[in-house]
Amino acid sequence: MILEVRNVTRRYRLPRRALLQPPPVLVAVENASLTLERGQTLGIVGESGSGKSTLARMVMAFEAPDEGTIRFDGKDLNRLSSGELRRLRQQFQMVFQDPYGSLDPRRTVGWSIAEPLRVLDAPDAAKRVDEALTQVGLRAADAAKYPHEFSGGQRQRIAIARAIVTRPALLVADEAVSALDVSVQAQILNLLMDLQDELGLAMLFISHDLAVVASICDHLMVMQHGKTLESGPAHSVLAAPSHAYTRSLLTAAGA
Amino acid sequence: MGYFLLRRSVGFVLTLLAVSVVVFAVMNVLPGDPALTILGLDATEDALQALRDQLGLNDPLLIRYWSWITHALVGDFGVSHSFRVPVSDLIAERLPMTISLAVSGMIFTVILALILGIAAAANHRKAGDWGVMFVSQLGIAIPAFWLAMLLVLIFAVNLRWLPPGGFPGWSDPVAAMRALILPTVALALVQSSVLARVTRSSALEVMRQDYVRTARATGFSRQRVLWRHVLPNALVPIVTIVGMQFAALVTGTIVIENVFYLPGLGRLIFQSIANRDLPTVQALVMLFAAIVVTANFIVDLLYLVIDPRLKARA
Amino acid sequence: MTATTVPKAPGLKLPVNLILGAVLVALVIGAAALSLLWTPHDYTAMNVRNKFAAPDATFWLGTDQLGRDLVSQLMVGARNSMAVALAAVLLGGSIGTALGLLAAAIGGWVEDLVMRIADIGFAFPALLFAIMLAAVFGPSLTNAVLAIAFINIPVFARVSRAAANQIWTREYVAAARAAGLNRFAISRDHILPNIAAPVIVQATIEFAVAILAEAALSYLGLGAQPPSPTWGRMLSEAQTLMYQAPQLAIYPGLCIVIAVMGFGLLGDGLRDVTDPRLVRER
Amino acid sequence: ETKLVVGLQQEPTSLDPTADATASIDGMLTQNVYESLTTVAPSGEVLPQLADSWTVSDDGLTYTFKLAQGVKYHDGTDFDSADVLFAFKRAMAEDSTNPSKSIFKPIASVEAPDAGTVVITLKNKDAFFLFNLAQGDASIVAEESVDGNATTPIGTGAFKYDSWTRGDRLTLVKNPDWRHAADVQVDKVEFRFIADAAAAAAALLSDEIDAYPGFPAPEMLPQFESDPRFSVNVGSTEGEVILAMNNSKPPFNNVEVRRAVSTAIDRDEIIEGAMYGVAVPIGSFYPPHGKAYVDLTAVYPHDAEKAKKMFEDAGVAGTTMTLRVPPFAYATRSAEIIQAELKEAGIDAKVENVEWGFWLDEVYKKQNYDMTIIAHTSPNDMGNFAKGPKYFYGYDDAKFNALWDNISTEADETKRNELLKEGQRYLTDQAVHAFLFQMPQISIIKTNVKGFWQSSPVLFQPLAGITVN
Amino acid sequence: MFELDRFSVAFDTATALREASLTISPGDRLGVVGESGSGKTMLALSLMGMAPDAAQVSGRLLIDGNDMASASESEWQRLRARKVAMIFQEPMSALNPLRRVGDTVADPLRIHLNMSNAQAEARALDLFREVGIPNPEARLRQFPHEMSGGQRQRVLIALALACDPALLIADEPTTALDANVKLRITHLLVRLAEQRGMALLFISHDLASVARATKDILVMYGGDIVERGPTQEVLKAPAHPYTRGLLGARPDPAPHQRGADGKRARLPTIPGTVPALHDLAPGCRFSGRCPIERPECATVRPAMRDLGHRSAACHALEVPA
Ligand SMILES: Nc1ncnc2c1ncn2[C@@H]1O[C@H](COP(=O)(O)OP(=O)(O)OP(=O)(O)O)[C@@H](O)[C@H]1O
Ligand SMILES: Nc1ncnc2c1ncn2[C@@H]1O[C@H](COP(=O)(O)OP(=O)(O)OP(=O)(O)O)[C@@H](O)[C@H]1O
Ligand SMILES: [Mg+2]
Ligand SMILES: [Mg+2]
Repeated sequence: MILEVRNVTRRYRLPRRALLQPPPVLVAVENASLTLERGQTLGIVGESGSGKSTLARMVMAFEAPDEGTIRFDGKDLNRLSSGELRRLRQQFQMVFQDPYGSLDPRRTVGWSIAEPLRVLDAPDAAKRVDEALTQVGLRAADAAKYPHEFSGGQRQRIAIARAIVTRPALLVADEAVSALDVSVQAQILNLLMDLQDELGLAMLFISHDLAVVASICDHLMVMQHGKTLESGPAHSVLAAPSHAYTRSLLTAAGA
Repeated sequence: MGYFLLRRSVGFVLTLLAVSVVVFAVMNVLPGDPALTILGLDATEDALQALRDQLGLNDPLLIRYWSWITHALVGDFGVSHSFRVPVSDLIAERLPMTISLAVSGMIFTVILALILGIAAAANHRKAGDWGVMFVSQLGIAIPAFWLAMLLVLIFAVNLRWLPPGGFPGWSDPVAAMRALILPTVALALVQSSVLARVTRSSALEVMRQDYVRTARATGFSRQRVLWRHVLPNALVPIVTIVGMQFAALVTGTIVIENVFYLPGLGRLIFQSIANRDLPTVQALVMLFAAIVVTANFIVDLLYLVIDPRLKARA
Repeated sequence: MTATTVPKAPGLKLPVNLILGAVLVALVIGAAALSLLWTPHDYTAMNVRNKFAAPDATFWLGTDQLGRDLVSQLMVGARNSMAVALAAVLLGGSIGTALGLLAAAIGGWVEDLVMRIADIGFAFPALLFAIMLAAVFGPSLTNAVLAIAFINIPVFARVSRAAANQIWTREYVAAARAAGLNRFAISRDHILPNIAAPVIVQATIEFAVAILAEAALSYLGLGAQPPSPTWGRMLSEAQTLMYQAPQLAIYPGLCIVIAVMGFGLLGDGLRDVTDPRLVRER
Repeated sequence: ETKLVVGLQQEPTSLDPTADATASIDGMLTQNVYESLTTVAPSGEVLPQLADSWTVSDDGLTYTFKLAQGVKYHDGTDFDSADVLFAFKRAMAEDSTNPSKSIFKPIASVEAPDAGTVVITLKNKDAFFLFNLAQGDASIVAEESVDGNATTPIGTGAFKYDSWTRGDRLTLVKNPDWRHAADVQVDKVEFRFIADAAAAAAALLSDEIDAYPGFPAPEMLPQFESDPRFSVNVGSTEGEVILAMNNSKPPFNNVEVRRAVSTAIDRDEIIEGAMYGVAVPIGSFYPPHGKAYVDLTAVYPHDAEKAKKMFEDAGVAGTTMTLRVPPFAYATRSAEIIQAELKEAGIDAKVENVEWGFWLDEVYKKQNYDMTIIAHTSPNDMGNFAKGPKYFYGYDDAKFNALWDNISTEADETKRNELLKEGQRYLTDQAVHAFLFQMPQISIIKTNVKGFWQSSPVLFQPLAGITVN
Repeated sequence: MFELDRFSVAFDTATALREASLTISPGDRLGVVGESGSGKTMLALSLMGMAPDAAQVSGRLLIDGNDMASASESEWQRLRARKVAMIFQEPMSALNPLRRVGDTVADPLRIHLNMSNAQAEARALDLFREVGIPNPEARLRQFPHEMSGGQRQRVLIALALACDPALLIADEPTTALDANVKLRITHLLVRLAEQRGMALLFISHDLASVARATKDILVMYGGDIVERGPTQEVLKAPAHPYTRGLLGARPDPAPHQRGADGKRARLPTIPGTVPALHDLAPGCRFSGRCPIERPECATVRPAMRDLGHRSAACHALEVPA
């Protein structure tokens, strides 16, 4: 088991309405649990604001849960020292939603991809960058170019190359294909599947598009308003949804 | 919001406290004897000694600081060493001048900058834009005192439209406003140039936003889109700079008040530093610090007014 | 298959402001550098009886109030003023920017603390600080530079913090965190390059302020010490000669305008060519 | 109503001349708001003021003053000998902060036999006693009002204090109850404080002010001379501008070095460059307009080669000396020229322009300097050289101290003048300092304003005699 | 009523729309699909007279018979909102964050229709009801950040409908929304268009939404219109190889199981990427990626070929059965 999220809750304190009232609290994620095995993909679907990204941020240890634990490869992420955490980070990487915003516009693509390697002081960094670029279907020569010289689909490939360059065990993809059009989206999804087969990646795949999730996930988790509505093997959730919201999503996506 | 206010108030007090410690320390490591400055080169040693006693300069530093700060807490800033009147009176006398100047400078800065900045943005990459960029660059480069001299030469000495300096007070509002025109321009042109550039770039940024396109698609005229949709959204960075500029305008009065012989705080602090008038310098620097902090605070509050989204983040 | 959507390279069409700015800056720096090796006359050589001389073959721009060659004074002044302004802005700018980056990187009470310190810096009259430095170390150009650098610190701290806070919300910063970079590395590798534009613009503004601040300090005997001229000092000394010899104020004034505009235009131009967003737009 | 607007460079911080040395207090208030027992004419002659007349005992030690009758303070209280007694006691007291306490040093006792008479007895003869009594430091203030004088001055003079907007202006109005009120033409006098020379010029040129005595920028005179609206007066002041040397420290404890400095400097060039020709050179420490003046400017004629040789002989050639200069235009400008002149004579002078507080502390109080430039504005101040080694000159010369003793106790004017001449010659011979020039009193006055003094032996300027057309 | 005739939009570095010809009549519901960068938005903006300043426009654009291709900004201002209105892709950023949504909707009513404040507000309320914003009275006074994405999108629709336009352009109105909301918005647009007899130009790369929303479809690739026809027919039996590729790439929501080797089936894709628009190859833009490419494809631009009530531009066109 590569990832284990247990009873995680995350609250945000909202601004006080009045001076003497206690500040209202928004529960962004409530009592969420999930597990993920190597080489498997877990899809998380849910409407906007349902807490998908918050959960992803906690899995990435960008923020800590208020309650519950997140274990990566058996280690509690929030008990690690910052140095240990940094070293462990190469093991879990993330691909973001926005193919434009997730690459530093002032850095060459090669530089950005090599970034996680520099932290490791990897001696064969250049070679691994070339390799990663080839794996995502770009050319080694593209390393010298800047992000604005690429199309949206290509940038998403670059972001994926950066995420896999450390050969992580887990990839978190937060709406990684939502901004892409159908044919590019299909290419990227195929790429992710290729990588999974090749590297034995586990994936946490966040989307609000059921059709996309259906084509790539082994397990599925449906969220609404921070709560987990249902979860289970993808085919059973999709074939026999137990919750009305899931059903409505399915009807909307199908037809 | 309440937490925010509380945090800011604590910050405010701590800032002033730190300022007071620093000023006190600085003024005391400075060479220069207030008594000697007051009594001059021919003073005898016992006269100097007597004056030092009178001014309390012979007490140990900590005692002086303690006595000063405890009095300051109840609003008593002591008696000016050189003017021999309560510092608060001195400040009260001169504050209207400096506030008038700084406020009129601010108004001038903001109005001119918004007009020029928005005009430049509206004519992005056209002659108007280049013109504003060039003029504002020039405005930044022209030394304030040099501009002041030029203005006086033209408008006071040659054309005689406006007085060359001095401030008659607000009892005669027309005269007061006339007296403020030249100093205001000299003081604020630089700030205005800076702000015009900020306005332009921030307006350009906003003009790239989707909602500006929506507004245009709704069939509104360019002017309407600019003033209704672009400007309000461009205000956040503008207001940030304006807050800093208000502080700059207040401190900028030191030079301008000299050139236009205006009875304001700028000249007072200049004199007081030269005279080693600790109570006055101390109170004035605290006042400046209070103005700076308050200006920043007001800016933060303004954000909330300008941008309803930020209310959620305060 | 790597048909990227690189727009056709827009040729070597550099923006006008960059070219003009570079020319003006080169002019000023050139004059300053040249003055180290050569000036038309010894800039200290005075001849009081030949004061306010009109320009001629020997004195290209005439002489000043002590009969010194104006061209030589301006050249040496370029050197001194540039040194003051560049040193003060670089020093104050780097400390201030570092503080701003730190505030944005750590946030919380550290950010509050840094900003309150910046407030103190804002409120503290530079004059007082300059006098203090002069008192402790003696008056000199170096101390003027330090004092001016000091007033620059809070300015840059504010500007860079505001800009840095924005960049911290970008996804590529999150990506860098995911890559295992710590805050300082992120600040260095991502935040700093991406806040360069506002910081450079501020630097060009502060550059002008520094030249003039030196003049104000010189006026009190806290700046450059005679016989070294600075443009600011020349300008303030020419104040009372406005009616008799306006050229003495016009030339240094013009030099200041040229230098400041040069750096300003250069800064604008640099931003235009380095900001990929603006490049894309073009 | 006749109104006179006078520009002043310096704004005082207090309005009490008996507690603060600022010259502008005297310029505005002494002999206008406040009066003293005596006053002084432009020629330096001592005239009666609150004392109608006086007699001096034969031994020169006892002065009996008959006071003017019916005089009232501006607050309505009466003036009589008790006020004189009070004023002197206050100035002479142990804890007195009078800036010119030395004026009162010779006094043994002050008595008031009756309301109209005051008798002052001296310990030793003082040639300047009556002259000194005219100074603002010896103003006769009343016990009832003295505490408020710093802000609301109460005196007996021709003008009453009206208002003071700090940083801007001070207004006096005519005192209709003054003894000679009929002779006063001006109803209101407004002093405007304009420190910046360029601003002052602009104010004059745009008719904002009528007169600016003590105009600080000689370089601007051509502008006013060519303008028919103004008359420009260049008079003298009591201010000797000197290049002071620290006599207590090498190399200036060596008279030859000091002489070399005097030889190295070119007064004409300094006056031309720093004062635009508007100043009279001095060769010693005495004003050229004084009765006892001797012209010693030719004693050390400017000769760079000779000076160089003198420096070489003294073994200081090629050394660096600091010249710490206070922030006054006359000083900083002179410094630049002197620096160049010393360079010609082989001396590297490092000019340090310092701030005034710094100068007072480091140079004046701590004697931490090699050379400096300063104007001594007090009248009859040759006694500075007898102030001993602690004074910032660092000069201590038994011969001169004895000479000054004689001068200050010699009541006979002719003899005293002879002694003063001897003093001048001695100081020049010793080249204690390099004596540069007498500070000019430049006044720019509208042609329709008459009665301003051309030169001034004192710091005050009576306004009673001024007329405005 | 709207007619484009050999209309092109070109930049220094790219041709975003190449000689497009097209008519839109009242009651039409026309979908536009195509890959990112194929010129869909440029087509929409052209109909609004809002092509970027940097663009060079050629050809004719007739609105009610007037050629607007070179019309001035103020002439366009008169047409916008009343003749043609547009809702933009990104509901999160298309609303002025500093204006209450009620004011945003009331603005055009006051400006263009000279309504009083009260009238405008009443009308805005009606519009809010019409587009199905719950609790509309309270919503009028909210700021955009206080609303959900779907609600914001409805506000934008209300804004576009305010002045009763003859043509409503919706540029990817549902991309950012989740499936439920997407569906509801699509139905809303169709209903409104039908009720008002308004023409609808519906741009999307989501084929399912287009299928629901439109009667006819326009397929774009690389600045060219490559195929058009009745939506159902085109989707069922695409004529152009690109259209076929596009349809094939769409994932379907049925669960995909892993194969026997533990691997899952790949989605069909179109190989290669969209060509850069400055590679002004004279021929078919799709050449190089096309599975049925012929030698002439790279050099000769295929003309639109009429296939009864549909048409497509391809040299290798197989007339559909
Ligand atoms: N830093 C924060 N402070 C306060 N509230 C927050 C913060 N971050 C997220 N939230 C709130 O938490 C909830 C969940 O947000 P999250 O970003 O996880 O949603 P999501 O499911 O990713 O939505 P989307 O599909 O729009 O990306 C939202 O209501 C959001 O407003
Ligand atoms: N200002 C501009 N300067 C140069 N080229 C531009 C400009 N605006 C758009 N383009 C180009 O025009 C082409 C068409 O763009 P358009 O926005 O119409 O595409 P689209 O089909 O709407 O794509 P998407 O699905 O991503 O919204 C693109 O290749 C784009 O790069
Ligand atoms: Mg999210
Ligand atoms: Mg588009």
